[in-house]
Amino acid sequence: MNYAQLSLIEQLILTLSAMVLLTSFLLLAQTRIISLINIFAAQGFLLFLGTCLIAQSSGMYHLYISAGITLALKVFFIPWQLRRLVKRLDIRRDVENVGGPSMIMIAGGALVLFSYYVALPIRELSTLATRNTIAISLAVILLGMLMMITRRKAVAQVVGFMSMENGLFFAAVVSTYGMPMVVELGVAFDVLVAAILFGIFFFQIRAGIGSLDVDHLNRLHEVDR
Amino acid sequence: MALNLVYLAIITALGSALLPILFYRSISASKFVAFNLLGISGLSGILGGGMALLRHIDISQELPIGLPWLPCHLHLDPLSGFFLVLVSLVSLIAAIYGPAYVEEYQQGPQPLLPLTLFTGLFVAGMQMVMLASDAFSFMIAWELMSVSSYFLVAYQHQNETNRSAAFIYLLMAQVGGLFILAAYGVLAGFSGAFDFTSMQLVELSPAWSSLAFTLALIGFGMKAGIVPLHVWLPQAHPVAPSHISALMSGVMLKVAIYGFIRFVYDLLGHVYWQWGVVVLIIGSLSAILGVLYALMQHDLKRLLAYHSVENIGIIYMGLGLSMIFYGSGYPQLAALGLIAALYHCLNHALFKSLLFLGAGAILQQSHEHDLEKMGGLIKKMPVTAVCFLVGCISISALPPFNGFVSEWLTFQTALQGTVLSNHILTAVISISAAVLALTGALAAACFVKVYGICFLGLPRSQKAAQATEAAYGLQLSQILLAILCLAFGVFPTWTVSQLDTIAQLLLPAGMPVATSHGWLWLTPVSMDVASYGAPLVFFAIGCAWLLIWLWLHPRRKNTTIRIAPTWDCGFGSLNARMQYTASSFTMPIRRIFRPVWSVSENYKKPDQENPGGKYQLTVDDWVWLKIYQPIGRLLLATARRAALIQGGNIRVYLVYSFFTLLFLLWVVSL
Amino acid sequence: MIALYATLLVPLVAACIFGIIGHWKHAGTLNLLVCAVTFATSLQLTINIFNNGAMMTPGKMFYIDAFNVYLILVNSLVGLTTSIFSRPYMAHELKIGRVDDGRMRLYHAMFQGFLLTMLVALSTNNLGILWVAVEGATLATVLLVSLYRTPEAIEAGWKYFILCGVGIAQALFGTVLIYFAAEKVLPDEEGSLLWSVLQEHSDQLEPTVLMLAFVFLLVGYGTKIGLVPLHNWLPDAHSEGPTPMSAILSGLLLNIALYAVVRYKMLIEPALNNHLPSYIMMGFGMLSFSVAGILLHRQRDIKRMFSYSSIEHMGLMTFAFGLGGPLATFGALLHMIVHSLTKSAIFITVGHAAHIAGTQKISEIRGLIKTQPAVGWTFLLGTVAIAGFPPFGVFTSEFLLFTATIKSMPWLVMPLLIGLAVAFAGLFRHVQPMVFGEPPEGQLPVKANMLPIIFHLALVLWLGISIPDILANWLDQATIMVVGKGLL
Amino acid sequence: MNGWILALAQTILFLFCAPLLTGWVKWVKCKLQSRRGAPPWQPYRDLLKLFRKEVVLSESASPIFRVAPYIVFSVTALAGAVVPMFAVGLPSAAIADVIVLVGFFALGRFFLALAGMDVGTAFGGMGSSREMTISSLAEPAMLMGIFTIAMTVHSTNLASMTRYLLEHPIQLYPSFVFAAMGMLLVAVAETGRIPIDNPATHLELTMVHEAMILEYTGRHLALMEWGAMLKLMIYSILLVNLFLPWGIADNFSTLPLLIGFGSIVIKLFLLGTALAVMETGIAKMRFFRAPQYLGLAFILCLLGMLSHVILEIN
Repeated sequence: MNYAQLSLIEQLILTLSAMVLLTSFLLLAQTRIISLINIFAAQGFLLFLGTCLIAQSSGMYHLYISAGITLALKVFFIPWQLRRLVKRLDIRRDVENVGGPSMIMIAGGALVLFSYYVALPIRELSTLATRNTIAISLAVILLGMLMMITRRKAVAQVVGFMSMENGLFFAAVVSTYGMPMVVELGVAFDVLVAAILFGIFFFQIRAGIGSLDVDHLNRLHEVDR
Repeated sequence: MALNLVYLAIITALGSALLPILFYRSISASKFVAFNLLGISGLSGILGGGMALLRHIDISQELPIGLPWLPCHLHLDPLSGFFLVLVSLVSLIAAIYGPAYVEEYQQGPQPLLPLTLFTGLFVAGMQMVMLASDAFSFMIAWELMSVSSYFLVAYQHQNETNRSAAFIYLLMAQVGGLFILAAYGVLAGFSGAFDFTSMQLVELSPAWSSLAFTLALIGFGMKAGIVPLHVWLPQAHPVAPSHISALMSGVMLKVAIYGFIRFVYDLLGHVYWQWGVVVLIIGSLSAILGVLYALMQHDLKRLLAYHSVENIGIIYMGLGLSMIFYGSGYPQLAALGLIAALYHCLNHALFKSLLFLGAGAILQQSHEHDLEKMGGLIKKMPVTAVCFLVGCISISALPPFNGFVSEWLTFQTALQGTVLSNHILTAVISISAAVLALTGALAAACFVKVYGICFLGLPRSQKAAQATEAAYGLQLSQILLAILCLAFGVFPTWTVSQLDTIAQLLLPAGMPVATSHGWLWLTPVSMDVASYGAPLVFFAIGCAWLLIWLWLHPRRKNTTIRIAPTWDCGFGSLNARMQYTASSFTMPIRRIFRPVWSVSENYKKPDQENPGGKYQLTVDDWVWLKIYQPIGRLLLATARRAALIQGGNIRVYLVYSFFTLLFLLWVVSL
Repeated sequence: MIALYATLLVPLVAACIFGIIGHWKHAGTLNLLVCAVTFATSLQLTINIFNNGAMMTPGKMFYIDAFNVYLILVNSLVGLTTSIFSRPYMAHELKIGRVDDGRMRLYHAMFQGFLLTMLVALSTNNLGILWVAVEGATLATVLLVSLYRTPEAIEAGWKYFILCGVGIAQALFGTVLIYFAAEKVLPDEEGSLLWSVLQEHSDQLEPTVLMLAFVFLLVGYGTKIGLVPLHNWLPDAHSEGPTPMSAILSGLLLNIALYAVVRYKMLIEPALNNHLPSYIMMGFGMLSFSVAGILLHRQRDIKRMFSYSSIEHMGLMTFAFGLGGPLATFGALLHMIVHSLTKSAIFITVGHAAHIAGTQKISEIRGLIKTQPAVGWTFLLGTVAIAGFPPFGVFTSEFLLFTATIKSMPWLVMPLLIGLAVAFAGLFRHVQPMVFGEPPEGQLPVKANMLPIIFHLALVLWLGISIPDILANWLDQATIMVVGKGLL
Repeated sequence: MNGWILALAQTILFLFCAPLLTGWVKWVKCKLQSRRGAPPWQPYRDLLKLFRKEVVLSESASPIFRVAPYIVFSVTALAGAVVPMFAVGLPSAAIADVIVLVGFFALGRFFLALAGMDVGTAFGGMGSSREMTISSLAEPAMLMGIFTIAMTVHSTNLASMTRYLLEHPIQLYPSFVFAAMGMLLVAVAETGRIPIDNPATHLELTMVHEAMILEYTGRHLALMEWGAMLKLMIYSILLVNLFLPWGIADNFSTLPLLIGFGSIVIKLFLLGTALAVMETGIAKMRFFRAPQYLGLAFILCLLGMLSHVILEIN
């Protein structure tokens, strides 16, 4: 089952998943907030394309609906809302110098390798064409978490969280051609509410602490400082 | 019939706890209900326990409460009957003592209700421990006793010492309870079930039974107050109200002894002599250190608490000797040791309660805790003085009174050590007997100090000078206990024969010969090995005294008695400050046994505000300084280090979650 | 059937209504009435289950069996008692100006929303919906945690949101893997996420994938349970949120997360030959139990302290479920009930204590018994109960757990005992000075309704002395379901 | 029945010979220090004089002060009745064994110390404190000595102990030698003789026993003095009969009784002379050297017990 025998569409799906992994790496390295949001929107769009292709190749038409939801949520609504917040909080200008970018890149690479190692048993089991991409989706989730750990700005952490959600959606689509409809709707609804709440929190944090730097949120502790 | 009486005792004790809540409006009504019900509970407990002991009743019953597959087993046999008599006797006396004594608390900051509530629960808890015969209900009764006595210790929680004492007490009670639970767990692990009957049948390997024994020793020892685990006792007992400290010191420690005996002799079945050596050594240590620390105390009730540690040490020595003999195949001598230990439990319950009730009367009248400020109370409180004197003589183990008989029996058991094949053991036993003698003598010295400083000489403070005799309730209870102390000292034979039935219950053979020569003699091994005619001794002293008094009487008419001021060698009238104080009385012993305590004396040169110079002596407990405080510091240090994980930075928290996930994934995919 | 639908619909409708009239003067009483109705319907539901056994709704969406029926009852009972407490409490908060009308609306709406999501999580049969409900519960409480808008509250809310969000995301991936493994075996599309269907085919599922899924699920829901390496959000969320919310959070939400993990363990355990999931759960349990016990000594805030006590008890329960065997499972199920009842009662008294003293700092709360004996004594008795002293039910379940550990893992007994002692010392070290002693002058008693607390402690005392037969065979049926063989 | 009469006779004889022994010791000491000294029966005269003198009581004296002399004297007299003086099988001997005897002394000492503290003067307190300290150090040595002997004779009843030694052939037990030396030192300390306490002095710093009875006058003082003399007599008889029991009568016929009486008189006189020689030879030790002295006594008794365990039990 080497790559050559795959049909053109499957090859396209695999390249698209590789592109999604690339966007995760770009998110890791990007320092400017606005371009961060744009890359996130790009990732959402790539996901939308992938899901449509999978729906077309597997004939599971309910996937088109979830692709539509992803397009609406992850490409239009959330990035628009983030850009609006960035404008109102006027943090367009500030740049976040991420500590040791090269170290983070190496860690990202190691994570991809690790997720491939972990996803090996699943790969043998799966009969679907897209079984190799399960490791990719797990990698996107772990990279999302890594981004949340390394970023100091609250907005960047939210973007990391959202990219993790993207990874999860991608994993569901890739491994089992999407979850049952009811679950899909529930997940989408939760992500939507989470995005709205993030917006509310940005204003509360700004009002409460005066900056969106996450490291300033360390009043609650038990260490003798 | 006996079991119904005991049920009546427990129900009335619970009633005395809960009913006063209905009349919390009027203090006198609630007091009346609480103490009378407590008295009834004591009375029915004595009758029930006594009937079980005298008629060798051995009945058990199951109540439907408790876990679905482990109903609450209850079992009454002579051993629990004996200890039930102890518990109920002292609670009856406390019920008589209570009403007059608590008047002092009615004006105090704390309401009276918690006191009566938790006293009732405390007595009920102790009585239930006696009946419980499965691990679950035993633990419920045991902890009910611990928690209710915690609230009693913390009754006057407005002063700081009470609070810290109560906390340490509850902490050690909890740890002790956990050890006991572990001990029962080991037995249950092998026998599969939690009731005592099935625990008795199980055969344990030496290693497992030794583990169970050590856990039980630590668990029950922590509650009894043997040396390394005694730290809570001198802090908790002095701060409780006096009739409660009498209950706690006199009886609660005995409940721990009952638990230990029940576990070792009844449940463990085979007893190894090595255990006996450990118990003997711990007992001797507790005895000698208990009395040495008691000598150095100024606070009257704290001194009595340390003496409880000493007497528990003596009881453990008796048990240790009995276990050594049982382990090396001499059941009769083991029975003698067990009888000595049980008899000392009874005696200690009596004279320790008497002393605590006496101390309570002194505190109530003179509002003084510190010995250094008392003096000359015998002229103001004659009845309390006489009863306290009886208590002092009995605790110092002097002949006509009950303390001597049990200590004499322990000596006789130790003396039979020569019969053992292992001679090192004989040497160890005789050294422990020497330690017991030293303990007895030091106890006598300590109580001469207490009685001399407290009752005799000139009053050292204004309050002591204005003290008046205690109320009738207080006097009556003390007189009752004093008479009992004398009775059990002068007629020991009947009690020893009853205790012998318990020994025969627990051991293959009893020691009937001890009381075979009629009620006059006490002959442990045989007539010519050792014999003690207690009634004859008492009678002889009485008639010798009478003879001398009669012989001198005719001369009395022509020789007058002149009362004159004490001869002051011409310097000027003597005052109270010239007398020996408690710390000066024990100064020689402090210098001789110096390394035993951590003593810090500082003396300030005389200056204008205290012309006589200032001398300040603090004696504290090595065990507390060197074992318990380091544990506390270690715990806080680990807590400080552990708190580093809650550093406040959200990214660090995310790292924790991330690495946990990665680690588990790695583990799973191995 | 109707009872179940009623139990779910009433909070839903109430949540929407409160969104509009939440700030109304009698909103508190209405909230109480709604909770009372929910309690009544859940009681009716339990009676139905008691009469005619497990119940499956026609669309196979909801499934009530012996395992979750008594949890639903406890959930609505604690909801009711907390709403009784929350009426005077929030009225006092409104009076001293810490909340305004808008926030009151939010508070009442989210209160009902929180109860709704928990009831759905308990009763649903679809594992996806279970995830959605737990995520919904998190979202409902996030705004509640930051209700007071103080910097600390906002920080606590943010941390709670991010950490639980990440955790729950991992749980979603676990659910996806379960769904992936199920699709291999089950032909039809719809049934492969239904718990009941999966349970019948659990032995045919692929073990390696299940193990991976269990890891993600355990880390995911473990964050919600508050197991130690993942627990950091819990103390902050408890100490900053309003007390009724922290009472429900620590009383019920932690249980629901554990309920979810146990549901998955029931699926995965038969398929696997090795006992790796049990060992991992026992490891997590023991770690949380000991670290939380030690951290109790460090606390300066009264609600933080009791949140650590919750972590410790949840660790104990996870350890018990990990240990497996009928005795430990029976003990753990009983512990779930008793812990919820005692902990919510304690948080209610803590709320009143904080109002009496005007602060949550342990060092500044003094002389509670003198100021208001009712609050002081119930607070002390609650702490005695949670510390595991016998007359109360917590001791019974700890006793069962203890006997189970002796039978299967005797060498674990010592750390368990030492942990209990250290935790007890840490708890009592702080509680005793607060309760006893002279109150600072000018400390006035506060209007408090003692009914809920006394009712809870009485229940726990009754469970401590003797477990009623109905509950005993419910727990026994649940144990049979979880472990395979029962106790009675 | 004649056993009880004999026991009564022994007690009365015991009471009235005790002052003679003390008088004899004082007389020998005067002769050694080349002083004329009072005749040996001088104590009788002192006691008679005191019985007739007026009793002066301090204001702060409590009933304990007046009761103590009677208790001390009657307890010591009872101890005398129990100790076998010249005959072994007396029925009164069974009332108490050696440990009870030590208990009697402790009871006497308890009341003596209380009486000392009763009047509230500095000397009384000092005397009681020192007396109790010395006695508490002496008692373990005493018990260890008794234990050593009891291990060989398998009994603590004085009668059966002496009877055992009489029946068995004369043997040199090393444990007995050590026990004898230890018990000797203890006896000196208990009865308040020279190295520990000076019976003749009223110097504040050195007196122990005298300090306690400083406030007594008249018949109370007489009883106290007599009690002290009795105690010296009992200890000497104990030492003599436990370690050199030969000559003591074991049945109640007249000839053995006479031999017993004669042998005990000779032994006591020899012991009294030895005590007097020892007292003139040694000066009184500083009080805080008493613990070493009694420590030595305890070590000796301990060696006795160990030698018994190691050497004598085969």
